[in-house]
Amino acid sequence: MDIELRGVTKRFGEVVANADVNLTIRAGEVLGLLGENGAGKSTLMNVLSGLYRPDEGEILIDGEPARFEGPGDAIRAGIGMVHQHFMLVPVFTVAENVVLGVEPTGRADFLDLETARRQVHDIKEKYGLEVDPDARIENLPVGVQQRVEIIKVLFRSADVLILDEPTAVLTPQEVEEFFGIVRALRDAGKALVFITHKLNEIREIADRISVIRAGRIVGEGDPKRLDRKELAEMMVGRPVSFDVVKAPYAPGRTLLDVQDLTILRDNDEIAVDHLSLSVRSGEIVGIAGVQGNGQSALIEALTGLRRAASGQILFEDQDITHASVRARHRMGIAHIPEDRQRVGIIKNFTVAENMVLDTYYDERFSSGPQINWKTVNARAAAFAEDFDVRTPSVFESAGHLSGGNQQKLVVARELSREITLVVAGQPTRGLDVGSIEYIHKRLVEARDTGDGVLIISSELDEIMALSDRILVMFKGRIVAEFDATQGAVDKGAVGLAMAGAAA
Amino acid sequence: AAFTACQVTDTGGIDDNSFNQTAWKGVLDAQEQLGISGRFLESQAETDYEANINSLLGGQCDIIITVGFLLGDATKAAAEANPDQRFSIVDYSYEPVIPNVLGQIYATDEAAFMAGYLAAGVSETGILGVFGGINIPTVTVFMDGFVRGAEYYNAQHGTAVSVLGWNPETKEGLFTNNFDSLDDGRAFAQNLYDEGADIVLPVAGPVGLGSAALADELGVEKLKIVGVDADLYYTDTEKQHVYLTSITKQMDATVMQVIENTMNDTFEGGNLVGSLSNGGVDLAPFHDMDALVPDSLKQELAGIRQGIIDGTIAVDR
Amino acid sequence: MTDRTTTEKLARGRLIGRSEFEDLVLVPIIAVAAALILGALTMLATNVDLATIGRSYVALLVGSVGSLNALSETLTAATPLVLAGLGLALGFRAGLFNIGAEGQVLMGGMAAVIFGFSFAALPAVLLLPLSLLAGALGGALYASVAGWLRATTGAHEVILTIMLNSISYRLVDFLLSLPAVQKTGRADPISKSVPEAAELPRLLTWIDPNLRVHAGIFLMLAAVAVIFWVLFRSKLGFEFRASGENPEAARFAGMRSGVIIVAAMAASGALAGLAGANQVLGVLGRATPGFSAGIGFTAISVALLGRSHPVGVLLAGLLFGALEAGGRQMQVDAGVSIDLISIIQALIIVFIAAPLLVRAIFPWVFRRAQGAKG
Amino acid sequence: MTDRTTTEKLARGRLIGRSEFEDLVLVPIIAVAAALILGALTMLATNVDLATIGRSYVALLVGSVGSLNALSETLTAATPLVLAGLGLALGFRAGLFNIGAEGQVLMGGMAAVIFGFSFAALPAVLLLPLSLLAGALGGALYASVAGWLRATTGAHEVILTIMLNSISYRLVDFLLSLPAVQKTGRADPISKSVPEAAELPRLLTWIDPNLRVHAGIFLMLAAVAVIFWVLFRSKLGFEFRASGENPEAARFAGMRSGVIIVAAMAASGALAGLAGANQVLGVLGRATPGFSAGIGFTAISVALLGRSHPVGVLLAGLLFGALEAGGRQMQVDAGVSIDLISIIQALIIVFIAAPLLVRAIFPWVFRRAQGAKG
Ligand SMILES: Nc1ncnc2c1ncn2[C@@H]1O[C@H](COP(=O)(O)OP(=O)(O)OP(=O)(O)O)[C@@H](O)[C@H]1O
Ligand SMILES: Nc1ncnc2c1ncn2[C@@H]1O[C@H](COP(=O)(O)OP(=O)(O)OP(=O)(O)O)[C@@H](O)[C@H]1O
Ligand SMILES: [Mg+2]
Ligand SMILES: [Mg+2]
Repeated sequence: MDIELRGVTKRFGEVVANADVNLTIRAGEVLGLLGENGAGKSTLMNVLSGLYRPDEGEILIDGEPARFEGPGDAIRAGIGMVHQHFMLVPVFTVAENVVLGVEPTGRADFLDLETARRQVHDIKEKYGLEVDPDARIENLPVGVQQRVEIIKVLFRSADVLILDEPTAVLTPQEVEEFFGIVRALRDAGKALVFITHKLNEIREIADRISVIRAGRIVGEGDPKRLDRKELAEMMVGRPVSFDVVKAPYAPGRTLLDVQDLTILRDNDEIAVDHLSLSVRSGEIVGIAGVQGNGQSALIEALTGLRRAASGQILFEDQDITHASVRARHRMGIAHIPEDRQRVGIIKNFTVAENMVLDTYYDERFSSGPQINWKTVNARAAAFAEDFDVRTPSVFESAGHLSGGNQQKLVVARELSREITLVVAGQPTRGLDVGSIEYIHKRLVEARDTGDGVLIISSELDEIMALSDRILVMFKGRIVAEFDATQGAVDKGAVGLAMAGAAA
Repeated sequence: AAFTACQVTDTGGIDDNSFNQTAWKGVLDAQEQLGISGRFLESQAETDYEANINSLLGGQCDIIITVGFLLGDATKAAAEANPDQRFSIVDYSYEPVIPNVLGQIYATDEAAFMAGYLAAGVSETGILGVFGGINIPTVTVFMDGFVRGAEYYNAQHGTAVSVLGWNPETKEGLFTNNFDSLDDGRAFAQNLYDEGADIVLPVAGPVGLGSAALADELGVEKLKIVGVDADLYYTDTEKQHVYLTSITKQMDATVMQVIENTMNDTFEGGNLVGSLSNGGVDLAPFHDMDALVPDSLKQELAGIRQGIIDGTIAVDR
Repeated sequence: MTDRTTTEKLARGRLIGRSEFEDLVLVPIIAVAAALILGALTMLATNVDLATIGRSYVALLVGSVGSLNALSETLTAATPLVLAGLGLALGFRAGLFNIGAEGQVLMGGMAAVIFGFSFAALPAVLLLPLSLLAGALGGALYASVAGWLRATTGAHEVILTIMLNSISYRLVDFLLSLPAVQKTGRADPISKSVPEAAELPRLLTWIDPNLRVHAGIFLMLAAVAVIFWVLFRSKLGFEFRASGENPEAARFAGMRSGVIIVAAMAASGALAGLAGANQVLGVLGRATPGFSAGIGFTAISVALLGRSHPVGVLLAGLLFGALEAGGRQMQVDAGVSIDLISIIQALIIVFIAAPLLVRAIFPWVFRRAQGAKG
Repeated sequence: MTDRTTTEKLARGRLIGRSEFEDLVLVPIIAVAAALILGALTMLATNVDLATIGRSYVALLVGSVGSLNALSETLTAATPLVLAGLGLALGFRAGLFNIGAEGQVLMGGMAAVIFGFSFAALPAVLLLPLSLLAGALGGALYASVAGWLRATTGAHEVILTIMLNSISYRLVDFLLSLPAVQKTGRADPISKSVPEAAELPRLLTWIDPNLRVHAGIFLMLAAVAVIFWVLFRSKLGFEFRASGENPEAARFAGMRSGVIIVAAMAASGALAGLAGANQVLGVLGRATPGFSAGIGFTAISVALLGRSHPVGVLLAGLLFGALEAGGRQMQVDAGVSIDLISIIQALIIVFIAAPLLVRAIFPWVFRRAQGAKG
């Protein structure tokens, strides 16, 4: 099935998200869609999937104009989409989410969940996507939720698959497996659109690319013939450096000292098992690990969001094991949460409000019981500009920002506080290369000026590029430690440790 | 065990300042004077009536007294299902008679007729007002009598006193559609006052207290109230000066009568009618406003009372 | 997580089992006990003597479950609450806060009554089911108005249903004053009676003519089963729950939120309408302005207390019914004022609604809580 | 956007756009018109003649804003609705569905009355403010019970506040029968009157002694301003709104949900309590069982119709007040039945609550919608 978008324009108030876009998507081909954060990729795909109605232009399916009144019409027309922000029902199981909207039914509207589970199981087996069909979404780490989203489109056996940053939180291993799936689908004659900010991935998987900037298509090409630098420049419109430049390693006093920490999950399972680690001033510590090995629980405990079952957390020699979230913020611990949409921002709040979500009480922004909105707005605007958060104004709802810009908003907020320690979960999830460059620069800057940084990321490249020390977490324990200050660490060795080889 | 009288109230509750309370006073009087014991059950919704009567069945009550028109159907059903249980219902009667139910009814229009005559004689604007709670016979009978009394005054004196708020022919008029909103009582009286009425008869239980509050604010020279059920000069002591008189239903007396009959085994199904002649209904004294009522009018009223008792004056035209 | 050991699994299984037992059995029992103790203290504080307190609690028990008549009254009071509560639970599951059950009860009851006496000539096997159906339809149509406005205009369903409630009171007054509906010879708002063939037959009059329990209890049980099936076994219920939990995800999955909202409101209203029909066909035999008696509002508590689960709603409805029947007996036997009784009833419900309160007050009864959020 | 937006541009405030003008002005006007037309059709259908319909609408207008007395009545009716509505709006913003305003109105009113006559000896400049404060505290404390239970036990606030409502009715009955509270010489539940010094003074009695409007309107206006400040300018309000919109994100930002829930409920209850105090100190001068008169429930609609915005609540409250005052006049002048009036009032509110309905019915009045979601 071939799809043609002709002259598609989509406006949100004064923002023109897509301007006169022409695009063809062909069967048996993977089209890579590239563009910086806020360029209009998701909007364009949402038009194609029936969620938005274009203000101008039309969609042709095999030459025939199509009109979608809602996502249901697009689904029926054979178009499936993995959304950048997961569209899952948290209290439902994996199987229930997968069949959402296309439930197998028996007689008299009877919902056949048995069949659903079997089908999910088959897909999981066939494509090697490890997930428990009976697990509830709300208990799953984002990486697994990502897998569920992928299974969802596979289940629908669409002819056109739109994949909006499907690999943002997958580990390299998982990405490899996933590419296998994508190739198989392409070879089976499906049309695929693949959106990602990871240029290596584009070059590996895409047959053709289109680059979108500020809502317009600004270029097309063959990814195999372009290198990373050229791609990046097409996207961002300027040269991008991929190298992280750090000052020499000169660690100072111990900032964070975790001793023998045990943490339980909500269901009383052990998430972190007698774990000890430390972060010193002037160093970046990276924690590598496959999702589900307790990293999220560790971050939550460090930032006061989850109680420690036993053990101690010391920060600047003070016991903060039982300190409140606010107290830790005040002491200078910044937290970049891994799930920005759910916990990092409030979608119906403005950019300015989100920019001070955990600092509004600070004297910088308030006097007595009152918040000084003038100051807040001015500072928020400055932060937004600093971190290149693309928004029409700071009064825009945060929910209207593009995914990457939401992430930059959270990072801007956390890094512009008075901080001594940064705890970051997936800090560059969904960011374009230009923004990653900038965020990395800021994290390194923090390190160079004597702060401590603890990074948890599924992006092994990121961990390798930034960290001075790399810890590998497996089943709630630190199973290996690598010193990255003395030349490059062996990526293979880290990967093996992540898979539990050292345990 | 002692003789037990049980009472089921309607949704107004036992302390409604109105007929539930007056009827319960009859039981209390009997408790004091005849040494019986009494129990009551308050209804909170219409669906409680049958259930409440039900829970008093089973022999513990020598007589079950239900209060009000609204319990009519439930009382009938229970009485027919339990022919050995004696019932009495206040303010209601059955046609045909049920052998184990004694209905207590009141010829309120007799006293209301006198009140209408009185009000027509006292009014300075020549306009009277009346409004009711719900359009049911026990309410409208007051309004009928009041209007007819005023008309009788016009016939006797050649005046043209009019009554706003009720037309006895078409059975249409002003109703608050509730028996508990003091605000409505105030608002309805205000509206009637705005239309020129200087004496208002609210037939809606406690709703009338709102009208009394308005009369108090406006001043009794501008607006006077006629009370119903009990002599409100005594029960609404705070605003007692606004009442020209009250049309009283002596339900405590008839309830006590019924209990006595039952104890003496002279209980018989049928009706017990309270009228001017047996004191079951009456016109209360004028109290503070006694001076406003000319002696001639007092004499005419005495004559009318006699006429009604004799049957020479027909209150229903 | 790659694999989980068998022992871990077993341990988890047992723990969950224990805590469910606690939630479903232990907590309610202790909640009732705690509420009764607090109620006794309240009574003591208002100078009720100990003997009377004892007598009143005996009456509460006896009046709710202590005799055939008590059970009959409990069931009679519970039936409409469960029916309307199921409707609200269905709405809650679909993310709709239907506050309009009261109006839907009224409309359903009116429809059932009017159908009942208008088609009195129909054979009995048809008249009763069709009258019930009329009741369900009446409630469903009335509720769909709110659903439709919510779906098409985005107006908040709470305000819509509140307004529809106040319209319904007036509509009932108006309908009851129409010559075709009003009981002949009456000037006050009261409908004609339905013929016996349209009444839900009383079940136990052969034992004692005063036993009011009627065939509505079968309706109630059937409704519990059907709603369970709809919610947890049917595709429609799946869609309700999905759009209740995450409307965006449901929409993206191609479900049509408008249709779902209207359908959920209609189903919710149908059950409230059935509750109304149950009252007029099973208890009153006719309609008067107040026949809904606050059922639609009490049902909100019933649905929430039952955690929007059909079986929970059934149990909560039975509890409310028992409290109503037992409260009446308390008033008769011990002469406790209706005020105090209502307070004790409300306390019992608060305690049951707040299981953690019970756990906090009596921690030694329960296993230690672990690993809670910080 | 190709080039970088400058900081100033980012921080530039928004202008009130055309669509906001439409929402705030055009839609309500057309909604009222549409409701009146529908109301007229309803009246026609029930055999009201055209002249009467005309007369009744004139009466509605005259009775609500057509004279000094009408304005006075409108304001008197609106004041408690706005106060309680602000409380509910505050709760809604914090994600709490406080259905218990009615009980909080009662508790606030009782506290104000009891304080008023108990400390009658205080100088007037102290007595009135302190009585009002007592009212606010009464409401706040009563609401905090629900807040505290919600925060510590996770029980649903809707069920808690419903139960606290029913407890409050009984508590009022009970308090009103205490010798220290009950009016001397009375057997029925009615409180002593408050001394004149504790009453909210009437403002216009020098023009006409019947004008009931009293100093409560300043209370109302002050409350609108204060709540606006709290919600949109203060730290506390920021916390309320954050945890209302996304409790999880609020927790991640270091806000303490338990404290916020209790504080929001208390603030919400304080306003409802003020509404109660306003009634007893400004209108009634004493307390009787029904003095809350459903204000707490109507305030739910007021808050929702005002979209939980202080100014919106003020406007919605004035609308409700005007409908109440005008409806009374309609009944007198045109003899339209109270049933029809209530239906017309409800229709007006439904139309205003459903702006898209208005837009859909009268599309040509509005500029074409752009960029709507598919
Ligand atoms: N619902 C909306 N309302 C207003 N503006 C919107 C809305 N959705 C998107 N936008 C704006 O449209 C533009 C394009 O956003 P879009 O989400 O398509 O970007 P994107 O290319 O997917 O970026 P990213 O890589 O960060 O996901 C942005 O400027 C965004 O602020
Ligand atoms: N593929 C999977 N299928 C089913 N359940 C899984 C899967 N992976 C993890 N889980 C479950 O998800 C729950 C939460 O795990 P999670 O990984 O979020 O823990 P964590 O401590 O937060 O670690 P992480 O940072 O790696 O996410 C656990 O109960 C785990 O068993
Ligand atoms: Mg995007
Ligand atoms: Mg996780």
